Amino acid sequence: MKLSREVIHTEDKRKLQDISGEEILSCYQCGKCSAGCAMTSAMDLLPHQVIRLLQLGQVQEALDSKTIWVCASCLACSARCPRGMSLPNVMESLRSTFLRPGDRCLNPAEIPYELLEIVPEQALVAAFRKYT
Amino acid sequence: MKIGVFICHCGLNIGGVVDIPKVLEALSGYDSLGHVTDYRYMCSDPGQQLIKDAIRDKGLTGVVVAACSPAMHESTFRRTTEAASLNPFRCEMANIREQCSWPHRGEPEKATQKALEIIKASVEKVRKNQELSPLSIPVTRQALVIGGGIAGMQAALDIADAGYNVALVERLPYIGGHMAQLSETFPTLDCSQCILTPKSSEVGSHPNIDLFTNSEIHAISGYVGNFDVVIRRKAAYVNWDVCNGCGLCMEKCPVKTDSDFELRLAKTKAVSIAFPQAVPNRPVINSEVCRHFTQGKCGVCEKVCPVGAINFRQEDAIIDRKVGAVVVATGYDLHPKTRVGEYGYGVAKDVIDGLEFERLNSASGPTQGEIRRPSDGKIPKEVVFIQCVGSRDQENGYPYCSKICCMYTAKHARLYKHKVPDGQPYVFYMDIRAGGKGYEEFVQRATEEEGVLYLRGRVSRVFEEDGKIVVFGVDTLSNKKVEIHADMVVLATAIVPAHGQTELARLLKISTDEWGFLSEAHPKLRPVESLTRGIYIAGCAQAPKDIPDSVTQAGSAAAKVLALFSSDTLSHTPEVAVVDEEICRGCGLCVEVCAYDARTLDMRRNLAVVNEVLCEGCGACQVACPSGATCQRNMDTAQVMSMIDAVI
Amino acid sequence: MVYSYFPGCTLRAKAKGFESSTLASCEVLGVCLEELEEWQCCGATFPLQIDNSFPLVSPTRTLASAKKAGRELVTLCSACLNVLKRTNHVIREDLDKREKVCAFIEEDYSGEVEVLHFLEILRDEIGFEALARKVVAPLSGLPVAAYYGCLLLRPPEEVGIDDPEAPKVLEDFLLALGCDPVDYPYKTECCGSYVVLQPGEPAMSPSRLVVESAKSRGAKVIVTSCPLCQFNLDYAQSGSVERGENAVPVVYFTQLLAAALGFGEEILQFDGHIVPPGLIFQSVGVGGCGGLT
Amino acid sequence: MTSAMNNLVIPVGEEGRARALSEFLAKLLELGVVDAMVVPVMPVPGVITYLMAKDPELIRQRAEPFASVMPVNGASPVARAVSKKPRGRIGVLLKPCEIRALVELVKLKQAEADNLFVIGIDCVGTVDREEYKEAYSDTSRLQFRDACRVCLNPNPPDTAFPGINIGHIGLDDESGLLASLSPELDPGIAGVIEELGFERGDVLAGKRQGVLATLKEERNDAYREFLQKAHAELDGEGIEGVAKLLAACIGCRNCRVACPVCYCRECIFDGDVFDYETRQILGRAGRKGGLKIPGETLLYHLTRMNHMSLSCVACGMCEDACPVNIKLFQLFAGVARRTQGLLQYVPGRSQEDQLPFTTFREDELEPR
Repeated sequence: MKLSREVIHTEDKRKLQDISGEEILSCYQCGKCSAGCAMTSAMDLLPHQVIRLLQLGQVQEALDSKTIWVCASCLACSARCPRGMSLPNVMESLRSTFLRPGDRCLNPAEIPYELLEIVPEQALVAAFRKYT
Repeated sequence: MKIGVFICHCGLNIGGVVDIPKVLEALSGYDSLGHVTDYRYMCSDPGQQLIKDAIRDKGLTGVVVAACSPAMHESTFRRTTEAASLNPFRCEMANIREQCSWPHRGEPEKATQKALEIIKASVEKVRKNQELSPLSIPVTRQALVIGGGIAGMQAALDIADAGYNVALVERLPYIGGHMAQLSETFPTLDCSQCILTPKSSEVGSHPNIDLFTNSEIHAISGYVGNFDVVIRRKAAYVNWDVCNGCGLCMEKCPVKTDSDFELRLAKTKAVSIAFPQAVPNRPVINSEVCRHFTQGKCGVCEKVCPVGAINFRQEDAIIDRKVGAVVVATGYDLHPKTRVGEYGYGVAKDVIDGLEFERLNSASGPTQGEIRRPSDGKIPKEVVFIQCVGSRDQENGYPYCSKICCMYTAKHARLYKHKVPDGQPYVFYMDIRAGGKGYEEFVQRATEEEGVLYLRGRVSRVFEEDGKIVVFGVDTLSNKKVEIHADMVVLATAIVPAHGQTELARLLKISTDEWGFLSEAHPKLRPVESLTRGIYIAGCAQAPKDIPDSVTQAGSAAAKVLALFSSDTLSHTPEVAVVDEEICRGCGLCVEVCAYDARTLDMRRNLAVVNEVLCEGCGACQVACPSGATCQRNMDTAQVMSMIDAVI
Repeated sequence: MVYSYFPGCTLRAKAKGFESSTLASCEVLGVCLEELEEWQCCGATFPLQIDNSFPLVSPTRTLASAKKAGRELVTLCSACLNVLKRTNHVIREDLDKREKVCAFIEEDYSGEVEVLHFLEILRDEIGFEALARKVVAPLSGLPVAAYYGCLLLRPPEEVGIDDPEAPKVLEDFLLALGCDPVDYPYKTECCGSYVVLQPGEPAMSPSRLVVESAKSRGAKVIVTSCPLCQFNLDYAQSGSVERGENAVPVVYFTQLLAAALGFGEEILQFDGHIVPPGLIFQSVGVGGCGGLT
Repeated sequence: MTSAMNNLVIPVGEEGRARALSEFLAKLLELGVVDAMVVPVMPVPGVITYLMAKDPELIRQRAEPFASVMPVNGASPVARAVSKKPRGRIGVLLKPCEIRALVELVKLKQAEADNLFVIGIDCVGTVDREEYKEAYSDTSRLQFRDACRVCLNPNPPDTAFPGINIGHIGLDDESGLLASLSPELDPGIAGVIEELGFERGDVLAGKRQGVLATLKEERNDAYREFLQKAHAELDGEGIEGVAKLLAACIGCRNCRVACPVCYCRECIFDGDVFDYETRQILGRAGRKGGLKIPGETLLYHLTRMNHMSLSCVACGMCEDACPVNIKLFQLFAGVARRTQGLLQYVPGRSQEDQLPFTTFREDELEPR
């Protein structure tokens, strides 16, 4: 990885900070977020690793990660973050970066019918908010 | 002899391991014990009262306190004993904590047996203890401070302000040390010069401070309260008493040479004042480059000097002083970067060290404070800072942390960002150690607000290519190898003791650690004292430290000096070596082994003699003496044999 | 005690028992929940992008409608509470957003309404001691694990109805009903939430951890106040039920409340539950359990 | 080394080598090279003692420079005689082990070397005093003492003192005696001696090298064999072995008196350090079941070993002095060889070598 001003400070990264309202560099990589995350078993990158990639300007790599879709926005990380950073905001911003051009992550047609039958409405509303 | 034994539980420290009731029982039948008891905290007031009462009520003539190390509480319990009108040297400690309960935590039965033996041995010692009284030594109430950096200046000022004369000896022609070279200081970013120069001039004009710059310690002898110092003032070839510091000589001198003060970033003249605010503001001729000395011609300075101060025939002056205390504050140097060849220092011009970066930053420096790289004067847009160069590197440098680099690197990166807002600073670090007041916040501002990119990992290689400095590093947080094509690289090189410190320490007969830093008497409880009484240490001479810590330690050293000066005489422990003149054969083995120079041979009488003030009571001479002519007071061979006898 | 009441989407569909048990209990407790005349879905999640105010529109409408009713607004569902409270917070703190949203919905609202969770009514208005006195069929000795999840507690400064790391409102509530609250470390861990809809069911792993933790501490029932939590914890055990293994029913806290106040299954409405709660009530032999027996 | 020496030949006439050397020594006195001369003499048939002579005739007639007996290690009386710097220069004729002991005493400041003029002489070995007394006239019947049989230093060290070494090993009367003048010898004295007109002896010096080397090799083998035997007797038993060896000790302390490097004015064992109170002795006897009386003999020998083994020159006088025939030489030789080897110290080699333990090197006990 070659680092330079151009690599670190990209338009994508700037947008990301605008959407999330978070200063990516304020993270000092203590890892408390990852330590307390309930969803890490389904993640390919740990939450703090996503932030680290963003610090280094590697936005695309973060976007390619499963992690941002597995985050359940439970706020366990941000409630405990010593730097007051809201990782869920950053995750949501990454999702938005993907979704806003019109892409979607969840296709309603692909949800199994049996699940659709029993899942509470709240889950459907929330999921479509997050994934489409 | 009626001896009392007082066993301390030290909470659970001893009581939790040693079966104290069992020890008490075992001691009950022991020969001539007048009193045996225990208490949870013997060092507490009620504990001490217990001892006092027992001495009075039972008429004890000896006391054994079985507790912690004598280093911890011997003086406490001896005071207690004295308060009960028993000679304090009739009180001994049996160390059943550090030497028993702590190391034998897992084996209480053995610990109990050992505690009993240690106590019995101490009882045997006390049985033969003499009543002693402290020795008295006169004190010369003048101080010597070696080193005119911030620590030395502070110590000198504190002592001088208290009304005592101080000789401040500085090797360089000016005072201020490395701090004079700094631009701004962390964590407040106030200008180094602004806080230093008022102090320097105060030192320069203080009625109680005799300033010897351009001088070195030539010799020193004596002991606490009575040191004889020989100072060698090197020839400046300028009569400073006459010179008015006008600078004309410097202006007219035709010889240019590298400026030591500006490191390798600027030139100066063969006759020069290091920097405009230098104290004293007097020039020195560098005889190694001056044309008068090298070629026997020129002499322009002599001709232009309006007051006739140039004196090519000046010689080193030898000055004798008698002082009662010494503060050593000889400061630091940077680790020779040639030993970190992979970082390209000395090969690539734009690889510089932290002090050089300070000069680049300094408003009075070679670039008037603009950050311009040395090779072509361009403003660097990407700057890589590398920490731990030589520090925390057991194999290629030093195992210790140089302590200030994390902070000054954060400062450098921030100052750079202030001056080059569109530039990108990178910092390669291993951990960030920011343990001072306001330090962590300072570093966090660097990362969060100034956009300094911290990369956790050590740089492996630095080389020059196409006008760029290529840096191979790693970011262990993202597990990615990192390559940066930078414009400039700044190395945070390890701090090492100032050159010549080891030799000076030898002269002063104080010890150094394996890296040459001066050793303190106790790392926690006596951090500013050397093991030689009357010699104190301050600043980076002891270990890497920053300005606040140096100033704190200097003040503390000064306080120790003032405490020493608070009386005309000092008392010295009488537990020192004595020689039995009837037995001594004058073989001199004791003289050879004495680490404190406390032993000499009286050639006329063919006897070894003890200088009781210098003697630290270490016992080396007693071990070396084959005939037993030498012994420690209250630790003679017969006592030792009785103690052994009690154990085996 | 009259409050405005916001049911939200799920209580009218998949979580009917949550509402019916609550409303029945309220009558006994003398609480009147007056449903808002106009309400919309809260959106189920609070928007985390700061550049997009649109998701705030719907909850703000609900809040504005409550302002007109002039009472404190009570919710049952943790998600509704979370979204409404956070929206209220934004409207109070962020003038720009307030202006923007209010202009869009053509209402004048600046955060006047207090949003409360029904648990807060029980704790702060009625009081658990008073509640205990109303209990007619105490669930004596029933070991119950309280599951808070995330939405009731986080973010603490905007939502939290209790200490975010050591909440006890549900435990105190359970004590009032005569239950034995089971303490277990996973009570505030995330259940996986909406991730349940992701293919591969990645949310089931955290849910199972919660259930296993509660079970290992001896819980026979888990209570929650969030329909999604109820579903995830319940759904995570569907395999166990099929295999006939020991499973823990997951119920709404109001279902236990109604049972303790003497209501029967027609009020509790366990229809949609995967792990059938009635059997457990029988098996632990809770005496005088009203309609549960 | 030898090549740097100034080698001269002392011719041996019909009266034999003893008289030839005596003549040379008497000359040194006459010429004022020394003001007095210490030599071995035989006051009574079969008995050798040291005599300090100012009259050269006494030396000519009575000196016994080749007597193969050592009643006392000469370093002891010499050191005592010159413990203060004498007014005149005193010549002493000493065997190699005596010279080496004297070097140790100088280092320990027990002898003043400045006005000493040391004349070393080769020694192939000495015999027991009693044996000598009976059979001194027929030396071929005599058996060397243990210490001498394994002595590795039959010729005096070159570097010890700026004096003269007399060599006779490997030389017969026909070739004469070899006088090697130390390169550091005062040039004035060297000049006086050279004026005696002796021939150059470099060839002689070369000639005897081979003989010396062979002798040392033999001695080395004997030494190794001796140590092996000693080890076989002692080793594996640790301190118990030593205790057994010393069991017969009656605490007379004669070994200490005979030892040339045991120099204390008052030995620590003569002080009150080991004067135990009866209470203590009884206490200890109670704890251990019993105590050896006289006590402290083991501690005494160990202490002496601790004090002296580094300076031990292996002269064997301790063993000679022992009334109960304890094999002290065997013990000391084995221990000293190890301690001296460990600290790379050769006692008596040179005044320049520093005594171990007056110096300290961090690595001195590291395995090499």
